[in-house]
Amino acid sequence: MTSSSPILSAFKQALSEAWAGGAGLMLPLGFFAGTTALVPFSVGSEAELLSRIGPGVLWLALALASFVTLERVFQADLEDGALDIWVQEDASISMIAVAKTLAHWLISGFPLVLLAPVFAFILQGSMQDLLTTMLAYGLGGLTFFLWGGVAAALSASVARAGLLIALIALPFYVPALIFGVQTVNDGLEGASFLFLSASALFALGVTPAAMGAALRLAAD
Amino acid sequence: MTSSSPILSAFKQALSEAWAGGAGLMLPLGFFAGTTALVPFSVGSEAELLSRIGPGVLWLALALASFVTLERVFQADLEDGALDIWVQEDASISMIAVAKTLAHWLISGFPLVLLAPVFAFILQGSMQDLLTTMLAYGLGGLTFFLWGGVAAALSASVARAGLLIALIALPFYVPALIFGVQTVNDGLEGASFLFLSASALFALGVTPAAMGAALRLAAD
Amino acid sequence: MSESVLIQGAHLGAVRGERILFSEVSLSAVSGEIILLRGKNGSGKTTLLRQLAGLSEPQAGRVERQGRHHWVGHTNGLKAHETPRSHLEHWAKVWGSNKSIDGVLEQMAMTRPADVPCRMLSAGQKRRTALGRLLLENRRLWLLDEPFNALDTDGQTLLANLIKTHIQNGGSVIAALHGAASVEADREVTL
Amino acid sequence: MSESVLIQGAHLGAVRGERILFSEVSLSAVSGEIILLRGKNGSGKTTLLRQLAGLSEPQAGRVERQGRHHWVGHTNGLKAHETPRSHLEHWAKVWGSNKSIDGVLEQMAMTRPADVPCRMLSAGQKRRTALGRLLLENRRLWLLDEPFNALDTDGQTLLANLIKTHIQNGGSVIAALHGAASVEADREVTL
Amino acid sequence: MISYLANPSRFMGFSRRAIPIAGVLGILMVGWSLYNGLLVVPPDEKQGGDLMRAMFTHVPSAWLCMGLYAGLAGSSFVWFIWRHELADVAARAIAPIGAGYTALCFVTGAIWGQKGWGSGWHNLILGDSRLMSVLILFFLFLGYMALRAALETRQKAARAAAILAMVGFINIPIIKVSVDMWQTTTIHQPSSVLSIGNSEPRSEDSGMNPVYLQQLLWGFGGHSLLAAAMIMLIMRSEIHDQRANRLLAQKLGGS
Ligand code: HEM
Ligand SMILES: Nc1ncnc2c1ncn2[C@@H]1O[C@H](COP(=O)(O)OP(=O)(O)OP(=O)(O)O)[C@@H](O)[C@H]1O
Ligand SMILES: Nc1ncnc2c1ncn2[C@@H]1O[C@H](COP(=O)(O)OP(=O)(O)OP(=O)(O)O)[C@@H](O)[C@H]1O
Ligand SMILES: [Mg+2]
Ligand SMILES: [Mg+2]
Repeated sequence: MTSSSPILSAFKQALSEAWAGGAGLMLPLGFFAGTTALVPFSVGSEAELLSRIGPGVLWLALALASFVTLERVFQADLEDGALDIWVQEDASISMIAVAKTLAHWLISGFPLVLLAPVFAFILQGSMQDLLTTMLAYGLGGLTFFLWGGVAAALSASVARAGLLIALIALPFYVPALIFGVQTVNDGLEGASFLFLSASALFALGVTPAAMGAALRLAAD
Repeated sequence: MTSSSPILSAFKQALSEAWAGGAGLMLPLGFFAGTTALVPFSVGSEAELLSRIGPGVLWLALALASFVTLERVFQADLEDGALDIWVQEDASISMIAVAKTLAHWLISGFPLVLLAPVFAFILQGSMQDLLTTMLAYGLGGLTFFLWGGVAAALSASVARAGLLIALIALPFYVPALIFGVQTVNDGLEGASFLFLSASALFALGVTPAAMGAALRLAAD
Repeated sequence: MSESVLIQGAHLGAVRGERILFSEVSLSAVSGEIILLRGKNGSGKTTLLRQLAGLSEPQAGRVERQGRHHWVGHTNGLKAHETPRSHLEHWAKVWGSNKSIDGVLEQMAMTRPADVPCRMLSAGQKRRTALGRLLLENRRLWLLDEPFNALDTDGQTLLANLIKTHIQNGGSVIAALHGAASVEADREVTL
Repeated sequence: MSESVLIQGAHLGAVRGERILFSEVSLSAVSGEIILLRGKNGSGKTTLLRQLAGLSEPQAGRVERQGRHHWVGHTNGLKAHETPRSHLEHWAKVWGSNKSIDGVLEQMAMTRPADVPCRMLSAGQKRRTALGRLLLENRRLWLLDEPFNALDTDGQTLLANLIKTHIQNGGSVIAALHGAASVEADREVTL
Repeated sequence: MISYLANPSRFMGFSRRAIPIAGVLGILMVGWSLYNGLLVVPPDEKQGGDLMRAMFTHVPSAWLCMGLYAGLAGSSFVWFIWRHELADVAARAIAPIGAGYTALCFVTGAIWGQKGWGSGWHNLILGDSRLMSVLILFFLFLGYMALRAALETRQKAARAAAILAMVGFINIPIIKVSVDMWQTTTIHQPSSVLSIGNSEPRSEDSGMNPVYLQQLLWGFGGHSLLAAAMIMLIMRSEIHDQRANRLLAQKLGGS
């Protein structure tokens, strides 16, 4: 048995799960657009202010999307017994968990990358360095979802884990957030882009083991 | 059979559910503190900027708390069969739903009222009119949770409803958000406080029927 | 509807997807009667029972009920954070019942795990807790969906006895069941 | 551990809360054997089975397994959005099996609801889908927790026959069961 | 008329003839107003020069998107109370068309406001209460469609979506009031563009050029007919899809 096929199947299953959640891509797009639209109401609509906080708001929306999406992922697996079957597979549960997390990022986090140009425009972000912005949202979102996945796995057996996941994950979001924001400002040449990539890689390296251990624990 | 006792019991049950969900009050307090702490990282830490957007950020955190908390409330009732029993009660399911929503607001939304003084200080908000601020967060949060409850009830049978709830609820959050922000600015004498109270009352009047109808539907 | 007819469903029908699950099903239960719903997996027993309970709107026909009933479905209706004791106390309060919770727990042989959170209970213990609700308040009609599931042999005898007592006291039971029944049916409805 | 011993648990023990559920339980299954776990509700059958499956770490003792096994627990492991077909296809792909999914669906008499999302299936149909996994790949050891639950009489016969065939082919089954068994046990372990 | 058409087969008969008529008439009227609006009437320098020609699409679509939401809520109400299947089919068909006109209203508004492009264009949207109301309306449509898509049992989707549409409708006055209040107290607006969009040309009595008004009305009538034709078209395909189910339901003797 090759080891890639379980992971690929897990990825596909999670993809169709995320997609089935409701209305495909319209939903995350609407979500990002909607949360962003709330901002002027809460902080006021002065152009100068909005352009200063605009990108920051998108980062918060991205963090929010990761909490909201991941809350149920592993908890549902635990409740419906799918986790039991996964845990007994030869393929490591860590890789499965990462595959699932990535699938959810692709559906719920990646759309922000696509929307970045539009939002950059509406929220007065600079239009100059779109590629940078998109890369930053991509890498940053990936990191958010990976750490969020760890938090979700850790709280899988807690009945209502929403706030808990947020609280656990927040500290781990900070580096990606800081470097992401700076990358948007400094462009690809700056050191911050390097650091952002490094923190994404680091998350990719560390989170699988953590998720796997947490899920084994949850199944026990 | 008196009609108040089922509602009271539902309230208490939901209260202990919310409390059990995670570490009691520490969790919502930590959540608000955590999300607020992310802000300087994402928009930069200039005092002047923070003081301008500070209160707005708290409003967004409140909205976020309502989504994250409510996502599972009715969905769990549906899955474990508790909803089936409630729906068959003489006491109207509407009142039960409101009682549950209020219990969750009390645990996950109300703490912001208690924290308002602290945050006002950290985020450089004005300390002058604390009572106003607290009232505004109280009434605004109540309204958020009530409309969020409608969105959660409507999507109770959707497997992973996080983003959907947020998208559905957003338009309904706008009035409370606007009046709430203005109340914090204008104080209790301004018209916005009246409007904020009115929109809370309106939500209290309209949402029960909607939640009830949505829950009956979910059980079907 | 005469005094002793507790529930009457007339010309009930259900459509799921593009399939007619059942149609023109009529049944009624008078006090003292046990009615068993029979049929293969997926034949519509649960669907019919939910229509009778008022949980699901019939696509055709109508249901009339006299008074209130108890419902124990496929799911137990337990919240993860509740204990058997707090679950029963909760519903006793909702229903304004003053039955002794300790008595009910004892009757269901649930004294030992009475204070263990439901998410940690064994499958049979969960079922027993849910069945304990039947004892909290006297209601003449019981609607039960495969109530013997997950019960051990003691539990099955216990439930069969509960049902017999209930019938003797003028109650009525409509239950979906597979296999040999531990209770004698007055009527069987096969879907 | 000799060649034909598929699983061996030695001196197993479980503690839950302040209660010793069981201790010093030893059991092993060789190919061709059916072992039934018996005991009252809450006696620890599920707990033991999960230890044998490697899902739960024993508080005492150790488990050795030879090769891989199939697991069907109290829960079915179906995702709400999956259909029986997509569920079986998914696991077939994970396990690198090339069994015909249509064949399995037919064998489990699930052809008709094969494309209905699992959350809409009846309890027995869900169970049949989960049991269908047993047919996807040949694994000699099956660990089953109350597998007959929710099945209709046809389904029970079907499963009993599956088990018999599996045993004849040199497989082994460890199952937790209540009441009269539809299969003959080589050994019973009572907790 | 409505109750006459509530019968699906009568509706099918009616719509078969009505769709081509309304469609063609609508296209002609829209075309006429566009022709006049784009090429014939003189530009109004005060309102953005030639850009103001977007008005002949913008204002009709602005009116229509609000009307369509009312229609959505109305048919949802009818379905919820009387369970006229057709009302649900209508609600379902109205939603995408309504969302489309809301989007059109935005795009044309943006074109109209292009003069301030770059420096403060976004501020037009974010700073103006009327535009914000339209934005919220768009999210209501979007939420409605997302909810319908997420619940795949048709009956369930219909009921849930109807509840949402009705509740949304009740809430609209409050949204309106709040957004208006919000705007008046927003501290400052870069005024040049907004004053045009906001105040001056708002109503006929403030002296709208009758030439414009006439084309606006042509445009509005045309777009209404066009929208009606599209809605009926979607409804027809919907009814075709559901024929199997309806036959089943009739066999059962239900509604
Ligand atoms: C995205 C941008 C815009 C949106 C969403 C929008 C929305 C609307 C709405 C909802 C109406 C109907 C209001 C009513 O009948 O009371 C309307 C009408 C109108 N809008 Fe816009 N608008 C936008 C941009 C603009 C711009 C840039 C201008 C002008 C420079 C403009 C000028 C007008 C005029 C003149 C009317 C007609 C007023 C009347 O009915 O008397 N709009 N718009
Ligand atoms: N959307 C749908 N499309 C097609 N079939 C559906 C749909 N929703 C439900 N069904 C079918 O409706 C039936 C529901 O049956 P129900 O749950 O009432 O069966 P049951 O008699 O209780 O079965 P069991 O003995 O297994 O509990 C199932 O056969 C299911 O496959
Ligand atoms: N934290 C805890 N404190 C006390 N008892 C606990 C705790 N967690 C689990 N238990 C007990 O452990 C036992 C678990 O039993 P298990 O689920 O293995 O039973 P089972 O034999 O499978 O029963 P069933 O026949 O009902 O399925 C139950 O009696 C349960 O009450
Ligand atoms: Mg059933
Ligand atoms: Mg068990």
